[in-house]
Amino acid sequence: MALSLQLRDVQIERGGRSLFSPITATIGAGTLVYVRGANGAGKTSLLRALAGLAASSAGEIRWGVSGETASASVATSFVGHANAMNDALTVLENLSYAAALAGQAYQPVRIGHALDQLGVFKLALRRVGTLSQGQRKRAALARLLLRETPGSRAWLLDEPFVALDVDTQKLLEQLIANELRAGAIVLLSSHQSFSIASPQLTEIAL
Amino acid sequence: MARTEQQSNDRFQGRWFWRYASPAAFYPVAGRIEKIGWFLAITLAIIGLYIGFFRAPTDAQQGEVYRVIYIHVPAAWMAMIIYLAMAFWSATGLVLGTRLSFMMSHALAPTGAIMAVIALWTGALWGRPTWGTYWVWDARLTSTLILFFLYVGYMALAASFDDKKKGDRASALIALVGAVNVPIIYFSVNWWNTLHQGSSVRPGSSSMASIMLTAMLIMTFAFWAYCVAAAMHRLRTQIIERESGAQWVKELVK
Amino acid sequence: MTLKQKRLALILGGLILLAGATTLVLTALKDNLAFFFTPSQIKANEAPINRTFRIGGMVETGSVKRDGVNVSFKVTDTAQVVNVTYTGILPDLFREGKGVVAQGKLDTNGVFRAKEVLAKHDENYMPPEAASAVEKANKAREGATKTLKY
Amino acid sequence: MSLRLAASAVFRREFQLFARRKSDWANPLMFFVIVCSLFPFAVGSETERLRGIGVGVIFVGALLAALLTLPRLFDEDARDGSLDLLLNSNEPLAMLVLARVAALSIGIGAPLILATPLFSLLYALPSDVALVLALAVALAVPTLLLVGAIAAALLVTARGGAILTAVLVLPLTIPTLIFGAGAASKVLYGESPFAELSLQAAYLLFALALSPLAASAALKISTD
Amino acid sequence: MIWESWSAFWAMGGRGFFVWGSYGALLIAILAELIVLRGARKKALESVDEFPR
Repeated sequence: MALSLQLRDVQIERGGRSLFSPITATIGAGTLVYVRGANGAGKTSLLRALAGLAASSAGEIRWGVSGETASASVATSFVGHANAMNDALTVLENLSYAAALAGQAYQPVRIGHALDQLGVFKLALRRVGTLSQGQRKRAALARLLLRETPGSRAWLLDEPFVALDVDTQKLLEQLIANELRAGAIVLLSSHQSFSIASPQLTEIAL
Repeated sequence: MARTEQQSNDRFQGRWFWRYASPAAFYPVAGRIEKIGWFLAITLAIIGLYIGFFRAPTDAQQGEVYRVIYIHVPAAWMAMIIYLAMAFWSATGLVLGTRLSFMMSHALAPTGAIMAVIALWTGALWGRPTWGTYWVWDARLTSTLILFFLYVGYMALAASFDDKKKGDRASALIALVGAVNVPIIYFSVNWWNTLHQGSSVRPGSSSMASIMLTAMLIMTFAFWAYCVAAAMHRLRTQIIERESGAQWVKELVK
Repeated sequence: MTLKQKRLALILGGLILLAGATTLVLTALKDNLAFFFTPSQIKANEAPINRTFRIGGMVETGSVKRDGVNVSFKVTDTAQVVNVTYTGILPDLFREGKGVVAQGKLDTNGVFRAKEVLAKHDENYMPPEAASAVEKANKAREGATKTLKY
Repeated sequence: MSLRLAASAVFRREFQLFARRKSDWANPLMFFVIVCSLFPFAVGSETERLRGIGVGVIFVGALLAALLTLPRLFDEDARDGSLDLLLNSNEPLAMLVLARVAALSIGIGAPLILATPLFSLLYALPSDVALVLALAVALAVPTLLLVGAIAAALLVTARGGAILTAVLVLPLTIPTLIFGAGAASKVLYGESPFAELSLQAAYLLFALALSPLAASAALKISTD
Repeated sequence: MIWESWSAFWAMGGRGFFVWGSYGALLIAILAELIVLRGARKKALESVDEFPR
């Protein structure tokens, strides 16, 4: 289940002009990629394009799973600024919806375990509308841990440390490190400083 | 997902038509077409109106009021044809990803809407003396009205996006949805109310006096030429707007 | 199922839906298509009493009587005749011997009280619907064995 | 089968939301009730006049009520980010959109359909008309929502969404309006509504075949 | 010439209002479109000027 990512002359346009000069990169399993850039440099756009949520204006993005080309929807999990959770539903309902769309049958145990790892197991049956920003973020991050086996999906994290307290940031750094060790690719953008132990480290500067 | 222009460009490399699919290359061509269009529109309109008003006799049924036909029917035809052309360029744009196709579609819409308005207005003024009412909810008037709504929707949608590219593709999609629905709407409105005169012009057997028909066909070509010219003018304006950063546009302004 | 099979299934499903739609349209078209009643139908008591509907046919020659704004005339499909009364200004194309469509109600005496009179003209100087009504009435007179269904 | 899994999850989620937020289906119903109650004040309460306008008023009222719910399809999801989950699913987006529209049709449509016979009585329409009118509304609401899904998907991120949605959608619902109201009127005048109803059903099938595809393409355009 | 006089031409057999109302509306619509077209072109060219050369 080795993940790989190839970028060839990837460009993204917004409002008729290119956001950054073409990116070419080959990223292998177990790599942490730090997407760096000023405000408006196109970090979010790039991550969304990598997640298959937007089209690149030129070039090619190719995800590989075990050497074969795979669609972004199979190869990645994306957590952006928004939490992708409906306020009226409970954390458990939101997460099982996400899991079902990702092609997994209802597995409350796995969801419970994911929530437990982020320390929000007790919130499973609370409605998202009643949670604090930090709790929501943690619950949203639990979506990353719903993958089939550790390391089977690339994580695309847009500003994951926003709204997290110091302890939770440490926890997330630990989770990312574990995932990388299991063979995942993690791409993240952040304005906060962080420290993640990683076998390989690359930077994409926009 | 629509292909980007560059990708399609690779695919069509070397084909002659591709050269003109770029706005910069088409700009001078559009200018030439526009000039021919204005010339034809004015010439044909003069000839058509001369025949229509000074050569064609009074209609036995309707008296002089029938002379509205020389603008009413061409306007109604153009309103429909322009919508089809719009849908065609929209589809081309979505499939090939060419910017010019979307611009063509945008350039056509306002003229098409104006044609629909003219058809409705002249239809109302014609209807009062002949049918006894300005407006009847009959099949053709109603479907022209709906066609006008479709134009309005298209233009409103195109205008509501700040991102031009997004607006292009969104409005192209709605133009296609509209084009698919137009026959159905037409059929349903027909079903609902069939009270209108049968079409007087049919290929092969026409029941109109040939001189009236001649005048009307000449006027139709005049309208056609006018619409092409107006659309080309608008297209050129759009090219200038959208390519205002490009060097060749700057040189054009100098 | 692979992606390709899924896509194929989707297209197939769409085509089945479209085929269903076509079938429904065709069955609907076989159903009653009459947009107005002909004098023959009215005489055969097929038209409702005291309800707005349309009557179509030809204005019988010599039947138009004017009394100020009140007009009465007869509408015929050559087989049967219905008396029509109307108050108001008639349109230009209203002529004796020409096609007409009137909207209104039938009173208990069998007189059609028109609220609206619409003249029609086309290449045949008769609305196609009225023309076909005339034609049907002619056929009905010719062959009594033929049963006609509107 | 993972398509069934995903589609049923989308479907179930809509009903979870309907259960949590009653206003989602109660507000359109209230709108419908109030619109239908207003007309007699405007045109007078003679039985014959009410009967004349009843079918049209009820039908248009139901369509407008359904139209009001269109922003619910994608707007909230786009704000809170759950739309990304839908877009990022490996299953065909058209089918997921269809599942969502189906759930909305049932959740919004059922109350409207149930209220229709009631209002038919208030407008002095006979019971057979009431029944056919309810059937026509049942065919029209899903059609409007299917066509509307395209506009709603296009306008997820655009300015002035709600009004523009109406401008785009209403002309396209004219066929179902004509046939649906026509069917009820036919029954009122003692004729068979079969032709009109089958044409209405045909338009629904047509929309069912094409609009999920168009709506999913629209979603991809507007969220790109 | 089928018209007896210019006044007969303008009267259009008593239907002058409808005929000339139609043609007048067409003329106004076309003039309005042309004015808008010219205005849009002028604005587009001016906006190009604003870009630094």
